Amino acid sequence: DVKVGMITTLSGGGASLGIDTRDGFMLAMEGANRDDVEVVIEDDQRKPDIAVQLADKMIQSEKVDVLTGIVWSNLAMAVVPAATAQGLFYLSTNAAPAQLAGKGCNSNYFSVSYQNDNLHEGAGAYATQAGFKNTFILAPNYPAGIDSLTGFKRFYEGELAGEVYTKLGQTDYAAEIAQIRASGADSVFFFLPGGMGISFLKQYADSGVDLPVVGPAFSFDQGILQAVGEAAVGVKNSSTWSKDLDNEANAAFVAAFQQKYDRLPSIYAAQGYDTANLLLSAIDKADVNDDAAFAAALKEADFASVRGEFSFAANNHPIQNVYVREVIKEGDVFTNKIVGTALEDHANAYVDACKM
Amino acid sequence: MSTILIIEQVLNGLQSGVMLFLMAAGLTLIFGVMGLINLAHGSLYMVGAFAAAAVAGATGSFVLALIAALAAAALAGAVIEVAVIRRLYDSDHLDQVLATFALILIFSEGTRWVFGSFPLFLDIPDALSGPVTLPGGIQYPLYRLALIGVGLLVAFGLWLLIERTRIGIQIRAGENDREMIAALGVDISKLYTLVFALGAALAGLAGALVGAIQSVQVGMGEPVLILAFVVIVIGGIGSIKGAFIGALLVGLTDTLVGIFLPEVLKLFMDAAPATSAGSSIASMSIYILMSLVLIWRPSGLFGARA
Amino acid sequence: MSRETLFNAALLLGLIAVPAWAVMTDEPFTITLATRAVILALAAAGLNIALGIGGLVSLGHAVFFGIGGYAMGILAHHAQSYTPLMEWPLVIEGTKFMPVIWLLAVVVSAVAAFLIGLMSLRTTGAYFIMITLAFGQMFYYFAISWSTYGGEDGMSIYIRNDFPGLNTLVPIQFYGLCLAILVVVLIFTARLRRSPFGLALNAARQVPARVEAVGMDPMRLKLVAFVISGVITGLAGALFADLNRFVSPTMFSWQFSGEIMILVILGGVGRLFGPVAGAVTFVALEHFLGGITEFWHIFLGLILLAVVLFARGGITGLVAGKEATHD
Amino acid sequence: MSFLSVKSLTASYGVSQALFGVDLDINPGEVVALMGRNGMGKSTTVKAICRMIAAGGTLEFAGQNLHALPSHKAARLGLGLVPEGRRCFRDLTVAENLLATSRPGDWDMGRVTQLFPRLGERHSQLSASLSGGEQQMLAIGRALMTNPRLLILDEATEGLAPIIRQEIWSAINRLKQDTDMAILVIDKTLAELEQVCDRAVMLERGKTVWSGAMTALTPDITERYVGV
Amino acid sequence: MTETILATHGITKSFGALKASNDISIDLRPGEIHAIIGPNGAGKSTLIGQICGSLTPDAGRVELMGQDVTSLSTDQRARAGLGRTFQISALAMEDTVLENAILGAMGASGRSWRFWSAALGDRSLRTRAEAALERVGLAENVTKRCADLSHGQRRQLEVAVALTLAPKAFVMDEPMAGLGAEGSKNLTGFLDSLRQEAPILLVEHDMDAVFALADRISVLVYGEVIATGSVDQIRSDPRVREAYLGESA
Ligand SMILES: Nc1ncnc2c1ncn2[C@@H]1O[C@H](COP(=O)(O)OP(=O)(O)OP(=O)(O)O)[C@@H](O)[C@H]1O
Ligand SMILES: Nc1ncnc2c1ncn2[C@@H]1O[C@H](COP(=O)(O)OP(=O)(O)OP(=O)(O)O)[C@@H](O)[C@H]1O
Ligand SMILES: [Mg+2]
Ligand SMILES: [Mg+2]
Repeated sequence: DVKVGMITTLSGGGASLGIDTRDGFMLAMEGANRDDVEVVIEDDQRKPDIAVQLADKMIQSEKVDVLTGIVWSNLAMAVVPAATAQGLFYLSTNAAPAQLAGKGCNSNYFSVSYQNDNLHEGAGAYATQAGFKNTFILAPNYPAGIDSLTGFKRFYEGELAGEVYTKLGQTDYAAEIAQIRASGADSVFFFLPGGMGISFLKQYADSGVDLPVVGPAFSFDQGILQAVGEAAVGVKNSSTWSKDLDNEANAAFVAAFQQKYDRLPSIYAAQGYDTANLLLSAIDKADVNDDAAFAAALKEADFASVRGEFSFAANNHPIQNVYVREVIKEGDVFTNKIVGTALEDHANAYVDACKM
Repeated sequence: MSTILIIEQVLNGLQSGVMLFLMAAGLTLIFGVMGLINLAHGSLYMVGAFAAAAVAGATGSFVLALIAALAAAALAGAVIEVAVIRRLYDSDHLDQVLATFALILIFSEGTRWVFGSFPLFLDIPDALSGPVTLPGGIQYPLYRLALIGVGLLVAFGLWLLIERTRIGIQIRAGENDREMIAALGVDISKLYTLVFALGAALAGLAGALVGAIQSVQVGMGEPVLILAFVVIVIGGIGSIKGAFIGALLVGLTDTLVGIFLPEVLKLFMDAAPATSAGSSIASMSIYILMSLVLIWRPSGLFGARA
Repeated sequence: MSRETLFNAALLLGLIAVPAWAVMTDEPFTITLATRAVILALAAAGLNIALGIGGLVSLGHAVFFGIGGYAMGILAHHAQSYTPLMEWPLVIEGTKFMPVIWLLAVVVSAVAAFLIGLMSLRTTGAYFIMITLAFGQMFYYFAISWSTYGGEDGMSIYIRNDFPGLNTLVPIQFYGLCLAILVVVLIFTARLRRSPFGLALNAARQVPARVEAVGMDPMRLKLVAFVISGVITGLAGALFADLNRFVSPTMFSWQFSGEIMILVILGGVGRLFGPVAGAVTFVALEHFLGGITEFWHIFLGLILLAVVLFARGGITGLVAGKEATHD
Repeated sequence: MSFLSVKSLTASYGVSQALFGVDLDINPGEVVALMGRNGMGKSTTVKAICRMIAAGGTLEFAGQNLHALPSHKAARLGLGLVPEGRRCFRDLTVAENLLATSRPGDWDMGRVTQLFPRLGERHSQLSASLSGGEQQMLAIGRALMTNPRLLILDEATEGLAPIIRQEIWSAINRLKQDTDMAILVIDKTLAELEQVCDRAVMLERGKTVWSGAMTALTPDITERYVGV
Repeated sequence: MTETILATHGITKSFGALKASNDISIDLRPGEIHAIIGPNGAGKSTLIGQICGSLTPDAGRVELMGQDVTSLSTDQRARAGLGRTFQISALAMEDTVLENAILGAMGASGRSWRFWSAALGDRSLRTRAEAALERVGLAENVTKRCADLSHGQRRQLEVAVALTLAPKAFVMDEPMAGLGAEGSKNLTGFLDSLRQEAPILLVEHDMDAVFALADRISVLVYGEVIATGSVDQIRSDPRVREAYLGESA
C-alpha cells in the first residue's frame, strides 16, 4: 500500500489554489477507485513553519511514502529538501523553484507542473514572436519575481522600456502605470500573482494606457478571472495547460471536474490531476519502498497527461509545450482560449546544473 | 524623467494618501477617539467590500452596492461592539488585541465560508470609468479623482464631528474617564456603540470604494490595517487632522520613494543592483518614515498627549 | 500552595510527561508538537518580561525571533556549503555547533534590542506598539530581499545542528534540551520578578515619575528589560529554526510578533507560566481543530474570544484566580 | 421620605467590604456634612449614591430607587458630583470640560466663569496642564453645569488657596440661600463646615455613628470621630 | 552668608505667553522649613518641577549643597539628595505599601541592578522601608495593596517613600492635601520633627500648618516672589492678604 501526504493551502487568502490542487488530485484518485492508495490532506495556512511541521507529522506519525501538494515556492523550499533527504518522494503539483531544478535536484523529487521559469520564458518567447520591440516589465521584489523577469528576458529579444520591482503585496499600481505611460513602451509584461494581478489589471484597464499586455497564466487563471472581469479580455498569457487543449485526457478531465465540482478547473486542478495520474502509473510499475525502481517508474511518465505530450527532462522537470492563450468571454464566464504555441517541447534552463 | 511625469507621480502619491485616509478614518475614530485597539478594523473593511461586490453582482448598481457596504459594515460594527468590545473598554489594551485578533479569524474564515475562496468581482461604475485629461495633459482616472473627493469630504465631516460638536467632546471625554462622564449623566455606552458603528461604516465604505480598483478577497483587510495604523500613529492618535496629514505623507513617501529611489541609486551604481536595492529600501520607506517621526516626536505630529 | 503554583506545577509535569506518553501511544509526532509549544513558550516568556513586568507592548518581537533564526540559518548554511561566512578582516567559518549558534543569536539579539529599545522607548502606549512594529517590518522586508540568504524563500538546513553529548536528531533529546532551556529561563524570570530590578521595573511601568523621584532612571530599567526580553526571544528563534531545520522571513513578520503576543495574553500577562499555558493551548488548538473542519479558524477565534471575555487574566487567571499572588 | 434617603448602605471593593451600614438623609435646600477620618468610607458612600459601585441597602433619590438605574440615569435625576481627586477630562480644554456634560438650567458658562474667573481666562487650555487648584475649580464648575438638584462635593476645597476656599464657601452659602439645591459636603476643615452646614453625619469604619444638627456637634464628638 | 542646602537663582520658565516662573531666587537653609504659598496657578508646582528636574528652566540655576544641578536629570538629583512628594499621589498602585517603600529604599541605596535576590528579602532595604512606614503611621498596612488605600493613606505613603531616601533636602508639594483634620495635625507634628533631619521646602495651602511650621514664608504670585519673611511679616503683609489669604489670618 502507498500512503500519500498532501500539504496544501486550504485556509486564508491563498486557499483557492490549494483547494483546486486538492480537488484535481482527488478527482483522479477517486476516478481510479483503488484501495491500495491512501491520501491524507493537511492545511499549511501558507506558513512555512506550519508546512514543515505538517511534513514532520506526516513522516513521523502517518508514515507516508510520498508527499505532494505545496503551492508556494517558499513553502516547498522549507519542506522538499528535508523530505527527500529522509528518503521520501516529493511530487510537486505547482511550486518548482530553480534551486530544486539545478544544484539542489534530487532523484526523489519530481515536478509535474513545470519549472517556475517556464511560463515566463513562454511569455518572453511570445513577446518576441509578436514582434514587441520595447517591453516594460514588472514583478514583485522577491525571489520568484526576480526569477520571473530573468526567465522572460531569457527568450525575449527586444529592448526593455523599463524594469520595475514592486512591493510584495502591493495593491495600488498608479505609479507604475504612470511610468509605463511615460516610458514609450510598446507592450507590458507583468508577473503579479494573486490579488496583486487583479488590482493591476483593473487599474491598468481604467488608466487609458492601451498597450498590449502579456503575463503568465497565474493572473488569468479560472479562479481569479471572474474577479478581474472585462479588464482582462483580450490579454495574452502563457500557460502549459488550457481547458480547450485538444486531447482526450483533457476533455475527460474538464468534463469530470465540472460535473463533480460545478465550476471550471484551473491550471492548479489540472496539475493536481496529472500528479495523481503519474503517481498511480508508477505504483502499478514498482514498489514505493524500492527507491530506485520507483523513481525510474515515475520518470517514465507513463500516463495520459491533460497537457498532451509529456516527459521528464534529466532533472525530473517536465518537457512540454508552453502555449499562448487569450482571455475571452464565453457567455457570462471569462475564460481562456489557446491562440498559439510559444515554446515547443520545452524543458528548462537548469538541466545541466543538475548532477543526479 | 519629465516634469509631467513627476507631477503625475506627486498626484498619485497624494491620491494614494487620500485613499489611505479613507481607510484610516474609521480607525482614527475608534482607536484615536475611543482608545480602542481594533485589529478587526480590516475585517470591517473586507465586509464592506464583499457586501458591495455581492450587491453589485446581484443588482448591477454601484450606488446600491455602496449603501450595502455602509449598512453591512455598520451593522457588523454595532454587533461586535455590543457583544464583545463593550466588555473590554475597562480592560487594558492587551485584552482588546486578543479579542479583536479573534474577530479577524472569525470574520475572515466566516467570509470565506459564505463567499468561497475565490476573489469577487467589483468594478468601477461606468459613469466614473476611464481617464480624464487634466491641465498639462496629464491623463488621470476619473474614479481616482472621485476617491479624492470622497476622502476630503469624509475628512472634513469627521473633523467637524469630533472637534466641533458636543457629541465629539463627549466621546473624547469618555476616552479620558468613562466612569466620570457616565456619573455626570452621559449615556456613554450608547454613544460608543454609535461611534463604533460609524467607524465600521467608514471602513466598509473604504472597502467598497477601494475594492472597485483592487482585489476583493479574503484577507484584503490586513495589509490595509497595518498601513492605517501607521498613518494614524504618524499623525498622532486622536487627531483627525493628523491622520489626514499622516496619510498624505505616507502616500507620497510610498509612491515617490518607490519610483525615484532606484533612479537616484542608478547614478551611483549599476542598474540591476540599483533597482533591487532601491525597491528593497522603498518597501521599508514608510516604516522608516514612521520611526523617524516618532523618534523626533514621540506622540506623532499632532498627538495631544506626551 | 496557591492554586497558581499548583497549576504551574501541573503544567510542568505535563511537559515532562509528554515524551513518555508519545512513546506509549506510538505517536512520535507528539514530541515534535510539544517541542514547538516549548519553543514558542520560550519566545513568549521573553516577551512576557518586557510586556508583563515592564508594560512594554512590543509588536516587534519577531525581530529577535528572526535574528535567532537567521543566526542559526546563516552559520549552518555556511557550514553545510563549506564557504566561509566572512573572509575579511578575519576569516569566520560557519558552524553546526549549537552553543556557538546560540551565542551569536544572543549577542545579535541583544545589540538589536538595545538599539531598537533606545529609539523606541521615547514613545509610550500605542506609539510604542507601532514603532516596534515598524522595526519588525524593516527587518522583514530586508530579509525578503536579502538574496544571499534565500530572500523570501528562506534557507533549508539538511541536518539539525549538534549539541555536545546529545543526538539532536532524536526528537526526545532535542525536546529535552528545549525544555531544559525553558525551565532555566522560567527560574530566572521567577527570581527576576522578585528582585530589586523586577520591583523597580514593575513600578516604572506604573509610575515612572515616582521611580525617577527615588533616584532611578525608568528608561534605563526598561531598556535593560527590553534587552533581556529580546535575548530570550532570540534564543527561542534559534531553537525554532533548528526544530524546523528551516528559516525564512516569516519569522520576522508582524503576524509572528502578533502571535507571540497572543500567546502571552492567552496564557495570562505577567504570570510566570502564562507563556507556557498560552503556547501549549495554542499549539494544541491549532493541531486538533485543524483536523475537524476546513473552517477551523472560526472555532479558534471563538475560543480565544471566550478566553478574553470570561477569563480575565488569560488561562492562568481562569484556573488560578484573578490576582497575581503576592507574598 | 427625604429627597435623598440612604439606609443601611453596604458596599465592597472586591472581597474587602468598605461600607457596613451608612444612614444618610438630605432634603432640598439642606447642606449636610459627611465627616470621618481618612478611609472611613466617605468617598465610597458618594460613589454608591452615584452608582459608580454596586451597593446594598436602601438608596432612593427624588422618589426613585437608585439601585435600578445605571450611573448616567441616576445623574440625570439631578446628582452633580465633584469627585475626589478632581478627575477632569485631561485632553479636553476647560471650555470643553464644562460643555461635555452640561444640561440646561440656571448654571451656564457665563455664571460659572463669574464664580471662577480663572476658568474664563484659561478657557481654551487643556485641563491636564491646569494647576491643581484650577482643576478643582473646573471640577466644581463642571458639576454645576449639569444643573444638579443635589450637589456632592467630595473634598472640593482640597488644594485651594484660602481666599478661594472662602469664595467657594460663600458660593455654597449663596446657593443655599438662592436655590433649593441640596448639598452634600465632604471636607476636613471643621471651622469652615460649621459656617455652612445644617447637619453633620459621622462615619466610622463604614458605619454611620453619629448624626445631628451642626450646632449639636460637641468638641467631644469631633475629638472622637475626626480627631480634633 | 549663611550656608544653604538648596537654592534657585533667577529661575524663569514660560508656557507660551504665560510666565509661570519669573526670575525666582529662593533658598533653603539647614534645619528650616521654608514654605511657599501663593494663589492657585501662581507657579508653585512649576517651581518645584524645575527644582526636581521634571521641568527645565528657560533661564537660571538650581543648586544643591552648593553644586549646580541644573543640568542633572530627575533621578540624578534624587540620588544627589533631593526627596520629593507629589501633589497628586504617584504610587505603584498594584504593589503593596511595603513594596512602594522598598522602592524608595532601593533607589536611595542604588540597589536596583540586582536581578536574582528577592527585594523583600533584603534586610537592610526592609528595615529602612519599615522604619519609614512606622513613622508616618502606616505600619499596620504594610501588606495592603496601594490601590486599596484611602486617599489620605496614600498621602501618608507618599511622605514615607520620600523618607526612605534619607535626603539632604525635602521638597513637598501639598503633603496635607487630602488628609483629614487629624491627619493634618499629625503630619504637622511630624514635619516639625523632620526638619532636624533635613530642611523642607514646603508648598502648602493649609495655612494652619504653614503658620505652625514655617520658619520663613515666600509668597509667589503670577510667577514672581512678592514677599519673603517670617510668619508674622507675611500674615500682616497687605499684598499677601489681598492676593492669597483673604480674611483668614
Ligand atoms: N478602589 C478601591 N479598592 C479597594 N479598596 C478601596 C478602594 N477605595 C477605597 N478603598 C478602601 O475602602 C475604605 C473606605 O475608603 P474611602 O475612600 O471611602 O474613604 P474616605 O472616607 O473617603 O477617606 P479619605 O478621607 O482618605 O478620602 C478604605 O479602607 C479604603 O482602603
Ligand atoms: N504644560 C503647561 N502648559 C501650559 N500651561 C501650564 C503648563 N503647566 C502649568 N501651566 C500653567 O502655569 C501656571 C502655574 O501652574 P502651577 O501648576 O505651577 O501652579 P501652582 O502654583 O502649583 O497652583 P496650585 O496651587 O493650584 O497647584 C498655571 O496657570 C498653569 O495653568
Ligand atoms: Mg475620600
Ligand atoms: Mg500645584
